Amino acid sequence: MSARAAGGRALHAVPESTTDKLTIAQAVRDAMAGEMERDERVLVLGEDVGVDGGVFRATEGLIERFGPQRVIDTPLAESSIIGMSIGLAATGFRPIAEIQFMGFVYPAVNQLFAHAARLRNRTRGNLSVPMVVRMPYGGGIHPPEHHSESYEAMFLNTPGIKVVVPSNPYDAKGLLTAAIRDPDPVLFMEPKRIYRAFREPVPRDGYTVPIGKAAIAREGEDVSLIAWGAMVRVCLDAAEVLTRSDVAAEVVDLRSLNPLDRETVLASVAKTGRAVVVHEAPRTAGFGAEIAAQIGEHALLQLEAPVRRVAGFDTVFPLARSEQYYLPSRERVIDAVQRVLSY
Amino acid sequence: MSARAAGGRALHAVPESTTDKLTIAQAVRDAMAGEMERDERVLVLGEDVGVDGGVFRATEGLIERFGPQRVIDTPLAESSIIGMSIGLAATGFRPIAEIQFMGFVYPAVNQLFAHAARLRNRTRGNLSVPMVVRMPYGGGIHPPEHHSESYEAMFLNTPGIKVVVPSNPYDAKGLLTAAIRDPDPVLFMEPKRIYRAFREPVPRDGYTVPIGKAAIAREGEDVSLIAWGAMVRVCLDAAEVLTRSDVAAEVVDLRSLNPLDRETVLASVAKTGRAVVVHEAPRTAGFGAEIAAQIGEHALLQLEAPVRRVAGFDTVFPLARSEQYYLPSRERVIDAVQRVLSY
Amino acid sequence: MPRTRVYEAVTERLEILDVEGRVDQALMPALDAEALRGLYRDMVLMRNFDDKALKLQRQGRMGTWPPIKGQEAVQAGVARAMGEHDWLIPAFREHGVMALRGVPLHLIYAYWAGDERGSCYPEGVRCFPVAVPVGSQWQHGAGVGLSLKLSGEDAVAVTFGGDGSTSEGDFHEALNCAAVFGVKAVFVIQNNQWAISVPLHQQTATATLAQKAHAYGMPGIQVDGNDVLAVYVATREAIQRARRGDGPTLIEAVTYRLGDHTTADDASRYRPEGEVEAWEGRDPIQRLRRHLEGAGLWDESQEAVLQEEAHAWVESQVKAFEEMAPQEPEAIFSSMYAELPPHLVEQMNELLAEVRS
Amino acid sequence: MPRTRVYEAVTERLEILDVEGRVDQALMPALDAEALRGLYRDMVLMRNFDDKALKLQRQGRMGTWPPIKGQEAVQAGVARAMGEHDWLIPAFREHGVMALRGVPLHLIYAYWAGDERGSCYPEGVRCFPVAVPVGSQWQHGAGVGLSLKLSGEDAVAVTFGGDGSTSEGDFHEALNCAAVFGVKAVFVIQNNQWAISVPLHQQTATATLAQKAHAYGMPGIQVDGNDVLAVYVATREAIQRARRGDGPTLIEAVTYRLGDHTTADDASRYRPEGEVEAWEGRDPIQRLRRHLEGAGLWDESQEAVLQEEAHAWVESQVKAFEEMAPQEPEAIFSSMYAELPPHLVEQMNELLAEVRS
Ligand SMILES: Cc1ncc(C[n+]2csc(CCOP(=O)(O)OP(=O)(O)O)c2C)c(N)n1
Ligand SMILES: Cc1ncc(C[n+]2csc(CCOP(=O)(O)OP(=O)(O)O)c2C)c(N)n1
Ligand SMILES: [Mg+2]
Ligand SMILES: [Mg+2]
Repeated sequence: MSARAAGGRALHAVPESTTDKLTIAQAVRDAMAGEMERDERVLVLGEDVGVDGGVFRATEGLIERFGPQRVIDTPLAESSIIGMSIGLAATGFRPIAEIQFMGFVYPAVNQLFAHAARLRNRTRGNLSVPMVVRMPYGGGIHPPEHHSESYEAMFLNTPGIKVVVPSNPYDAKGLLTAAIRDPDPVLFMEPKRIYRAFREPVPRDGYTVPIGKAAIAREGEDVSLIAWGAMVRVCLDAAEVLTRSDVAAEVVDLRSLNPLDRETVLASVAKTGRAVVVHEAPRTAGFGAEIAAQIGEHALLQLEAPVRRVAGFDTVFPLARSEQYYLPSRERVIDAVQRVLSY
Repeated sequence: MSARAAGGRALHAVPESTTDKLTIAQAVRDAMAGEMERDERVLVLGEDVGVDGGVFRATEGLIERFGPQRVIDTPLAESSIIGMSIGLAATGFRPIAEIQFMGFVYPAVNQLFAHAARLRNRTRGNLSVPMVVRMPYGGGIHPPEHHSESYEAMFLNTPGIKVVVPSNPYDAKGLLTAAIRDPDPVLFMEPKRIYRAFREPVPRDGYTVPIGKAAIAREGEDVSLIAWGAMVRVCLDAAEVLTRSDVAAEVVDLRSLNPLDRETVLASVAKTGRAVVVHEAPRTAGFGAEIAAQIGEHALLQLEAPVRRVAGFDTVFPLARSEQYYLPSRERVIDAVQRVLSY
Repeated sequence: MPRTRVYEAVTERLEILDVEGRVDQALMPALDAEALRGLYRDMVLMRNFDDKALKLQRQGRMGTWPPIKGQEAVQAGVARAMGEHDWLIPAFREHGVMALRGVPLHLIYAYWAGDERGSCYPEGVRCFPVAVPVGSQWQHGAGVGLSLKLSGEDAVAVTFGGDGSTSEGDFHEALNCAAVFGVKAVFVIQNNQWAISVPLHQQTATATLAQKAHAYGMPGIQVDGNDVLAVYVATREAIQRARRGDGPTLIEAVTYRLGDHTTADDASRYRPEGEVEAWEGRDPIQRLRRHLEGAGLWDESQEAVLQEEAHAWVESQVKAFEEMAPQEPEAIFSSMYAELPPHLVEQMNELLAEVRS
Repeated sequence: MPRTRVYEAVTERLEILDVEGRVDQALMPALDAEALRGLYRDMVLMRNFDDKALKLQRQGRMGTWPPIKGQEAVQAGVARAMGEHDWLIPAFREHGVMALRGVPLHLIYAYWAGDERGSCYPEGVRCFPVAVPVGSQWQHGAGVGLSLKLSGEDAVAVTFGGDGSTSEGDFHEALNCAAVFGVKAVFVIQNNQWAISVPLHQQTATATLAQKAHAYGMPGIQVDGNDVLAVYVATREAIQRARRGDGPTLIEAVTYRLGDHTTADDASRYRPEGEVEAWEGRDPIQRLRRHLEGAGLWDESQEAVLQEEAHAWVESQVKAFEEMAPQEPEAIFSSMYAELPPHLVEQMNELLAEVRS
């Protein structure tokens, strides 16, 4: 069975003729362009998203097509980008805010957590914040300081903001489209390391990949590898290598971290009895802990071995020359699998 | 055996004559006053810490004693409070910064996480940030919005800042003294709900409770209750009630969340085979997940039942009139214990 | 041209009604007797419901309450200068202007008593909920102002904040962005001299707060905030400017918090002797009353009727507030998202099982 | 007094050396020939090491590099106005001033090549490491300035930031606090007209950045940032003021980023035609050279010697940088805390086991 056949995409199969082969970055742009076309309330704003087309070119061409009233270069102020988006969203617009790198989201967390995440609840539904916050995250591109971070855990302990992460172009377009149409704030994390790593057919028309549903990126019976974003590919690579030692690893691509598709995770673990969670963020109090805790809680008796976590170390993300020591690698995943198998 | 005899305090027993009976709030003040006396590099700064003595009176009298050069009322700017403290700490002072409520720490997280947590590592030890950040946290006092939050999880997924939480006056003074003397940034969380709930003897002289060591607040053989701050008392209460049904609960007071005293946690679970983790923050991706994950990882075969978490719900902390629905209560802890016992 | 002037900064202050009740006729707005009496009535109602809240709090029937006593002129002046469709973005000490903009008083009470439904305003009331994190609301005001500019709607966003809130980064970012985008917004600082225990001179080294507008390239003006007419005129001008598309304005209204910071505070710990008394002499309500009486527009019997009306209204609102059935426990979940995700359904059921057991 | 002025102030611009190399004698600082040649030399060295970094980057021997080409006068002028014990708090485009303040060039290269040891400066070099989160460093400058005020040390904190960084809340908070506390600090904006692709007029609606000082009650001055003498004079004055205890100053140095934002950027995508060429005509280095030549203080042969010296120095620094042994893997752990906690020991051992296997 192909690495993808069992994945979410099979559900959304479309005729070849209506697809383009796109990278993740292109699929992201395509989703925004499509939704801006479809709904004039949709706006894009952020640093360098206009004339420059974004530092990763994810908004390239949008200002030419939709004009500077809908593709807005903001001053260098993350708290304003989110704070103004709240004002826009609460009064009828559907802003897509870009934070240039997840490493620079900190100045915006007050607006995100104290307001965007709470406005619906605070007003008992009277006002809401239909907003998407896009941000490239994660390591692997050897950039300067603060450009490689993965801060999802703090969003996941802060109720009110959905969190999604695509691992491939099809999901990128479908999840982002779903996020833009969602009535609540959605954090859309973009795995910058694989922005243009590969192309896949992506339907030209708009479609959604539902938020809250994981995908089985590869089926297997021996161990469940649970990951999201760029780490899904690392797991798929590891799974491929593991076939050589006759180990059939299943790869669960969470796609949505909040809400979490616990059912799919537990079903996979029920089948394999073993789980390895893989993420880039520091290990301690990373979202891997939550996955491990939930598996322990709901599948204790099915576990043949402790859930292992392959994660970043509890250190600052290193500068470029030491990056390789930090990031979870295929080898580390394989090593963890071997440990859970030999437990 | 008394509820406290086996605790950390036994190790620090001091002659009665040199102690005062203090509340947690007083013990906090006492620690600051003692260290300011001992080391003139120690400063206090924050909103309303001077003339007003702090909104919880934790800095009361300090400005009279040490003057406005060492007890500094700042403008209303949390990012400045931390950012300036970094400048002060890196050049020879030992600032104790107060954030008025943990709910208002968000504007400061960029300075805390992007700088305070990293300066030593970034400069390979050349500069460092010997700073303490005090903040009242947690629910139970029926205040306005944003005054009840517990945001420790994001600090624990962000390496570089130690995190300690006292549950009683003795530890409050000892841990804060240790934090002030620590060469690295320490977040000192103060359980405002029990600021003045009770008094205990606290030595007049300076002493430290080591950072990174949990305490057994009560011994027991049947189940381990793992908590910190105000939840320790809830667990002690539950343990007391549980004796009526002949259940001997052990209460582990973590005291330090980073570094975590895994050894003590695992030793307790090895003894009891059952664990319940209790915290106020939302359940998903809270620090309880990390504890559960570590127990699962290191003690899987010793577990007689899944680790349960009694935590806040994944909602915004409610306003005063619904607070009781949200906060972990003695009853919820007892219920969780009964479930792990009947698993 | 070695040392040249590249910018000249001037900041003005507007006053119309003085402490004795005399007005500057040249600046006097064209308000008829009814309108003037209306402003007076607005302020009296505020004073009454604020007093009542303090009483309720002492009786344990109210949560922490931030009093507005002394700041009624700013709130009435701004509210009455606003147009029907304008948005209000308050901080947390704007009960007066909120009430005048249509937020039912019993909901204001409910909010401060700890009931989220207090922030669910009736259809058509264009008002953000209270913003407790100091300064954060400035950004929303800039965003709503941008929204109104982009949509072309004939409305303006009016945002409030305190003197203390001008020290937060959000104040700066919001005003800077508002000016860059030329949004339809007015920013009103209620400079009541204190941020809890911190006096203005420890909050900023500037002579005025209005001059901070020079950092944004927007007009800034200081008004006597205890002079309801000056507040009204300055706000009306600023709103007209924004409505015309000529961009935002910063207004500093100089006033004074006659009460404690909140019911959890004891201002006598930090205030210099005599300060409160001095400001009581500049009471915004008495000032307008003197003017009305001098002009033959007000007398004791009208006052008695008004006090009676105020009392009745406040009591009816207290009743409406106290008759609200408690929120159901599930309410803590039901507005988290448009649709409840499975884990919240599960948690809600846990809670319901517990509550019902 | 109905409509009165409550604040009046001006913002000035200082220029001394014009594009042709002529100086305003009245404002000319008392610098002897050696000092003037020194400033020229400083700038030439910067231009050389910056060029070299770009070459190394193209060859894959350097990481992302933010060039300083065009901004040499700000950096030399400020560095030479600083006293021995003054602290430097840079943003990320201050390699020039950092080098002049004693940070070895090979460490600057190492940092931008991705080696943390590049921020471990030699004993006695009073300099903060590069701050990548835009605007965050302003706060550290205020804090160091407060530290120097409290300790009574005879030193001043000089903090740098870009035009874009003035939009961040941290800029505002830091300058406001610095003024309130009267700290010993100078804040220097390198206004190079662009924040990546965002031009100044989309960053702020003000006519100048210097006028933002009016929001803080501190002096602000604009200087021609391509005029090393104006930068020097304005900085010296500001440092003296701070040293005297008279509080902080904001300096806006108007300059231009002749290169791309970084080696990861392509500025031709967003810059208007002819802009770079126009600013090349205002090159800070050529300007001082014209002056020196006109005054008979510089000639071709001196230039040749200097270029030779610059080349040799830069090459020696490249060599020192490239000869640094790679960091050990455990280095990612060893400076996290003064003492390694048990979980990091465990993780370090995991890594070492893996690396050695
Ligand atoms: C970000 C933040 N920090 C601290 C607080 C605690 N706090 C509440 S009100 C207040 C003072 C506000 O002063 P000001 O802006 O002048 O408004 P006023 O209370 O005078 O109306 C403080 C410090 C808060 N609510 N938010
Ligand atoms: C908080 C933050 N947001 C975004 C970025 C990405 N970024 C790096 S430099 C830059 C532009 C900075 O402009 P300016 O302050 O003018 O400095 P210059 O690059 O011109 O020297 C941006 C947006 C960042 N480093 N930090
Ligand atoms: Mg105030
Ligand atoms: Mg710039």
